[in-house]
Amino acid sequence: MADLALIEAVNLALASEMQRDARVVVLGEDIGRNGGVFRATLGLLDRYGPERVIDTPLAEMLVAAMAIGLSTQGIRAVAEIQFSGFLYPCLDQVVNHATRYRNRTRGRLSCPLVIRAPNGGGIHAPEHHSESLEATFAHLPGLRVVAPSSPARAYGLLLAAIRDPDPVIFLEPTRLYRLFKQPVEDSGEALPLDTCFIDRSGTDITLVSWGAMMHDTRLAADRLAEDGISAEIIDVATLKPLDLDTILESVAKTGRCVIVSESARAGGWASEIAAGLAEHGLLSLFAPVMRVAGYDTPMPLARQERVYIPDVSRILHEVRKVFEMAPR
Amino acid sequence: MADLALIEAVNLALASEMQRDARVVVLGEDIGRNGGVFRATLGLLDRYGPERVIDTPLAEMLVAAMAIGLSTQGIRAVAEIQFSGFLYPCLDQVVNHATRYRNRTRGRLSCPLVIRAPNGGGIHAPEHHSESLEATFAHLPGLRVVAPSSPARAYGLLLAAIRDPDPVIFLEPTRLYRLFKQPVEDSGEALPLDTCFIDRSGTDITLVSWGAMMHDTRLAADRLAEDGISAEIIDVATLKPLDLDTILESVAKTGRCVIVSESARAGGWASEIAAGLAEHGLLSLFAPVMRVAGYDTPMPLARQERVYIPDVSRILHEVRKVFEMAPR
Amino acid sequence: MIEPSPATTRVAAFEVFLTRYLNPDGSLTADPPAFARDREQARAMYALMVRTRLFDRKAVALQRTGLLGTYAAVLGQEAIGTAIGHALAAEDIFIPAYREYAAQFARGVPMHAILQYWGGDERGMAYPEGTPSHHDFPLSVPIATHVPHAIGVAYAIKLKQERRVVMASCGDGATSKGDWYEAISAARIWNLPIVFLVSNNGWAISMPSHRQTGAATFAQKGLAGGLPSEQVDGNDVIATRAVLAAAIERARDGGGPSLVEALTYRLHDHTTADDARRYRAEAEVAAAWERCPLKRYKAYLEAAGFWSADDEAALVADGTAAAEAAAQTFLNLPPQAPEAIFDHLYAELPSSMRWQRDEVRARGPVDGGH
Amino acid sequence: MIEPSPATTRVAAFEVFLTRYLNPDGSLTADPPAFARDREQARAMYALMVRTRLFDRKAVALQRTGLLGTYAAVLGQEAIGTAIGHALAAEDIFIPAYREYAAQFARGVPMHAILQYWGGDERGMAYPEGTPSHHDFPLSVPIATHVPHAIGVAYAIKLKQERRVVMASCGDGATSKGDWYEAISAARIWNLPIVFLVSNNGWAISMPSHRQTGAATFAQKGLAGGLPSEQVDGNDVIATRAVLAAAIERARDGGGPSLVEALTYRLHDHTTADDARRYRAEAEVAAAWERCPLKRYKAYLEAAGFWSADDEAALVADGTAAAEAAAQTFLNLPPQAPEAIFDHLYAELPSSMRWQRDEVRARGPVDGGH
Ligand SMILES: Cc1ncc(C[n+]2csc(CCOP(=O)(O)OP(=O)(O)O)c2C)c(N)n1
Ligand SMILES: Cc1ncc(C[n+]2csc(CCOP(=O)(O)OP(=O)(O)O)c2C)c(N)n1
Ligand SMILES: [Mg+2]
Ligand SMILES: [Mg+2]
Repeated sequence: MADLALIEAVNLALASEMQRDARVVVLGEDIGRNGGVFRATLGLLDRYGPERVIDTPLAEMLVAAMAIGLSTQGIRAVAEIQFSGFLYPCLDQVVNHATRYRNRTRGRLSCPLVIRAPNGGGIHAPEHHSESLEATFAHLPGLRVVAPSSPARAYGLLLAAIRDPDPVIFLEPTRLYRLFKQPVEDSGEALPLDTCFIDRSGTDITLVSWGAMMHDTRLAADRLAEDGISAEIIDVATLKPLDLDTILESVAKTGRCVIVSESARAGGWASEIAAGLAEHGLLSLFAPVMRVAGYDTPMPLARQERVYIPDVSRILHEVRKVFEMAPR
Repeated sequence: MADLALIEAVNLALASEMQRDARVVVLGEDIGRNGGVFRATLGLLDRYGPERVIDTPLAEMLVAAMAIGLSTQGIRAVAEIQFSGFLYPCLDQVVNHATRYRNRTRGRLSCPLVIRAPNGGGIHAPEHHSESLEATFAHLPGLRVVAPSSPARAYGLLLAAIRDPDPVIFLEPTRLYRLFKQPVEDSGEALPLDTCFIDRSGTDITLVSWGAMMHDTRLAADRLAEDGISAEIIDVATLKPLDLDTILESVAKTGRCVIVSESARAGGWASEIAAGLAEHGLLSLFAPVMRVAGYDTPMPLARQERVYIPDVSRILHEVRKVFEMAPR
Repeated sequence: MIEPSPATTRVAAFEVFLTRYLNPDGSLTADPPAFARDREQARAMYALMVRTRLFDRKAVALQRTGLLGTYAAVLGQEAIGTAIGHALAAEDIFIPAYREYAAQFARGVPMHAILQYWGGDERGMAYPEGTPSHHDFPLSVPIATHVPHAIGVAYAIKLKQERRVVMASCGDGATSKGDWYEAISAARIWNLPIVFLVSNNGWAISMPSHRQTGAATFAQKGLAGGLPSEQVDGNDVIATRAVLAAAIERARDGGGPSLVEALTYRLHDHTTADDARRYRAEAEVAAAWERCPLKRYKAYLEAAGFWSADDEAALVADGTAAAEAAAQTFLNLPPQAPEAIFDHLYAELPSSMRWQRDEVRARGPVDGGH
Repeated sequence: MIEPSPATTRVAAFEVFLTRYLNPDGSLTADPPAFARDREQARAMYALMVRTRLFDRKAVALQRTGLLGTYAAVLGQEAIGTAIGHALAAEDIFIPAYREYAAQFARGVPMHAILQYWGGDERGMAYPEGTPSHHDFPLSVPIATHVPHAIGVAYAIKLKQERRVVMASCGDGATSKGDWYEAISAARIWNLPIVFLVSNNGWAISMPSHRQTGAATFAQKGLAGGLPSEQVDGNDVIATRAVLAAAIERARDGGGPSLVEALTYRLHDHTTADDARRYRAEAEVAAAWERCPLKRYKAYLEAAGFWSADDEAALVADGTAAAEAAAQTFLNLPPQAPEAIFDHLYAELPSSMRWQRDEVRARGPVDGGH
């Protein structure tokens, strides 16, 4: 069992599933000889050849449309978009076709495809390279949206995404690509696609997050533990469809909830979770549900990105507010 | 003061502002001789000529990009997209450029533009003609999103949108285009862009809605009045930036809230409002915040659209639940 | 428009050709291809055109009497769909825009399914098993967005080493969209077996095609992707079938993608929701009727001795009955259950969504469905 | 590839020309235009190329030592930006991609502003008042998305009856995107005063341009929109300026839009975040150095008696100092206040958002900014 960084786990999952299933192809810009701008597809061209490792022209709409066309023919298309900020041109194809062919043909055609993209900031990348797109996609019916927060989850969830019979948007936390390593076994075992992970058990407050922000959330929980506060952490790695039940169960136990996400606050996926709590968890709540999120500004250029991205201190700040309003 | 249908009020606002401000141009598909597929631009070509009433090629991305280009040169570009389902190709331009030029050039360039589109279903239109896009846009920083619910508000808010120095997405309720008339004066007076309207005052429950669903919400409130329940109705016509304060004040008074919207439930703008209540209104709430929304499916074809779109009975159903949980 | 000078060299040159066998009066410009001299094939093409026109008329009538939703008529463009239907092989894959009923009928889509679609019922896109249409794509409304699917479909064909061809069709207006261009631009990179068809019917709703672009032909847009690109008289079913068949067989034999612009005319309003008198002159329409594809082809058939007044009467009677029967089938179809909106959302409905289906099921039928 | 037959007529024909005045060795193919025979103009062009190269080298060095973020070098493509800078009039509007520093310098963007941009500071896009750049567009990263802005900008120019021209530039890869095509397709409808420039530098990151499309030239993509379309040797600053100037003046005089493909070569990695050795042969790069635009133009200048070794030494000294000074200015700039992220979000920050600005202000500077 090798120690892998998240990007290596992605690479392993791709290679592993291409080996196992000859129907799997990968496509995208610079994914062949170059191995992708983050090297997620490193080595795949040599192992599986240019027919299954497809360098596309520079056209994201086409990449999505091509994945759709491939997937209707029983090919398992796994597309890479270089940065999530370049996913917008794919949206029309995803919402008007990928998520609908099964429905509109009453099951005759379907689109078992995955679109992968690095998501979020924090690596001092150039303009337009650090956006967070999960809420935009998670609002779309018929889609699955996945955002892993660790190498092992990236591996298992990517396998699940590729095997899933429906379209999946797979948003990889750019900031975690090489931040830490973890033992990852090439077991070929997929993780479930519609269950939250209880990342850490606790009793006093529920911290909900996903993707790169899970890292800061874990650090914040460490700090809380030092103060004797026991935080339960929930990793909503499968954002859509949302497993609200696991979150409700946790809040039923803790009575407090802070949701941490990097995307712009207004209309972010944290709002969906908070709305679920306002509807189904109201009686369990001792305190308001706080959202720690990006501000309602574009992601600033690199020098100010840390102003925008929530960090441990902002998380702790909101947690403290919660305990002020509802002391233990 | 003429009695106008909502589409006529839109037409009046366009004509009125083109008359007043020579910088205003309209552009879009079939808006010239044809007057637009819903006739929003009827008569403008004859009055203001083909230079200011621009029939574009069939390319929505281009329409958005052209509006951006125009607006950077001091032209007030008002673009029409024929149906909101065709707004997706505009999104990349809106998020990556329209909302950012001011910010990224530190105020040197800006985009005072409006993109108008009919939004929502209920008129038995063909496939892809009945979608609800407000949440997708309202999540984007730097944008304004407006959704009028009556002829008078359409007139006043469209004037405001055109005069606003920043980009505005103006989503017109297709279903209300010709459903009822209202006296509308061509006063040239704009309505405020970041304040909710208290559509009807009440004391027992707050009903929050916008756009076409305001109509059903009003009907539901009529029915509640028959049962002696006094509903306050809030029209969130200016969805983004969101005036949460007005909603909070109302809920502080009523202690109960149901939010009604047509778009898919998960990640809809109703969720943003509910999240705001979970954070700032928790102590006022006697009962869970219920969302009445479209299901998490694509808008079905015409025969099933009424299954999807919330109606009075669904609103009343949720209101009843609220009063069961928190009786007066 | 760039003048050569001592400092310039010519690096590329292109030509665009137009093919026509039948003049508007039915006379021939050149010897017709074999299929047009084959009595049975020649008659079958005419029958499909006429049946399509009768169907079209019925559909418009249903809409006018409130029994059908908005409908996009194909009046005047029947030759193109007929040519597609006859040129494609059963195993080929058709990715149509929304007016190609003749081709769809040829490939096994029942007439009532088209009515069902425009009548607002998704089941109209579940084309029957055992027919070529079963692997075809459904009608596409968001203009041009279906065209780039051809790239993926054709790539899959190559990957599986099949001898199949993809045809992706759209209108003149559609060629302004980036989706269309991205497909055109990419197709030759992998030398994919695709025929891109542009039915230039002169209009995109109210926009005449000469205001859609600065290009003199729509065919030349294919040069942007290095595609063999040509025009055909789309109201000449012989030429259209010949040109499409050549492009299809070239693609099948590894010759790669190409583009065909078929020149035709939309004799009807854009859809039943449109009133073309607002924006175009009656005289233009009247003149276009002179170029009607049925009329000219019938003249050819009669001259060739392939067609009689009795044949015509029988075909019209039969076609009218078929359209009528389709209407009846459509009108008598039981409605879908309300909860059918969840049936094919995902392969399996996620457990977190079951309450939504249950809620719909519990409510039962809703007013305003029809 | 379509063979004429008795049933075909030719309906359109196109040619694409390439212009070159300077061979790679600096010899002339034809008499050069007047500006190249004017000592001062000829020298100014060279100076801009060299200063740009020295700036570029400095920027890469700053990045390599951790003082700058990812940077997109323009090494080898300096002639194009120089030609743009000299061909555009002050009142014209430039909508650049992200490698056109030479043109930007010519239009008044200070060198340190480019460093600021790649250094992660929005203020690097607030080009100075009183210079042509003040009304230009900033660098654009989402490929091709800026190109269709030219349609709106040029339409505004027409509306205001100004005699200005818009130049929108991008790379070869960008021409695969629908955004680019939609602009090309539309420009001639209104006969807009636009010059579309494609800097074909052989690569789009790791994709060689011949794998980007099936078209033999990028120039021919302009035929899709009916544009006069041509190639120029983009490493020949004389030819590039001549061709661009002709296109610009044609546009200014009401002659409408056109497309220029400038052939060049990216001598550097794609950006400092890229390692081109992964995907391209060193020999190809070495061969490309032989076509270096500076080398060949310097040979021309020397042959014309416009340039001496002393001139060269003075220019290099001065350019090095300028790049150094720009680096210092950049490194010494005070940071923006954290709450500056709200400063230009809207013309006025909506009241509902003030708490966000207050929160940021209250927190003060944050670790990890730099
Ligand atoms: C993306 C998109 N934009 C706008 C429309 C509305 N619309 C439907 S048909 C049409 C014109 C299409 O013209 P063309 O491609 O020439 O096809 P035709 O209808 O003439 O067959 C338009 C604008 C649409 N369906 N999709
Ligand atoms: C929409 C979009 N997709 C992908 C990228 C990542 N990317 C940056 S530059 C580039 C290649 C551009 O090639 P080209 O247009 O030829 O310009 P060059 O870099 O060669 O000057 C890519 C794919 C991007 N910036 N924007
Ligand atoms: Mg047309
Ligand atoms: Mg390039």
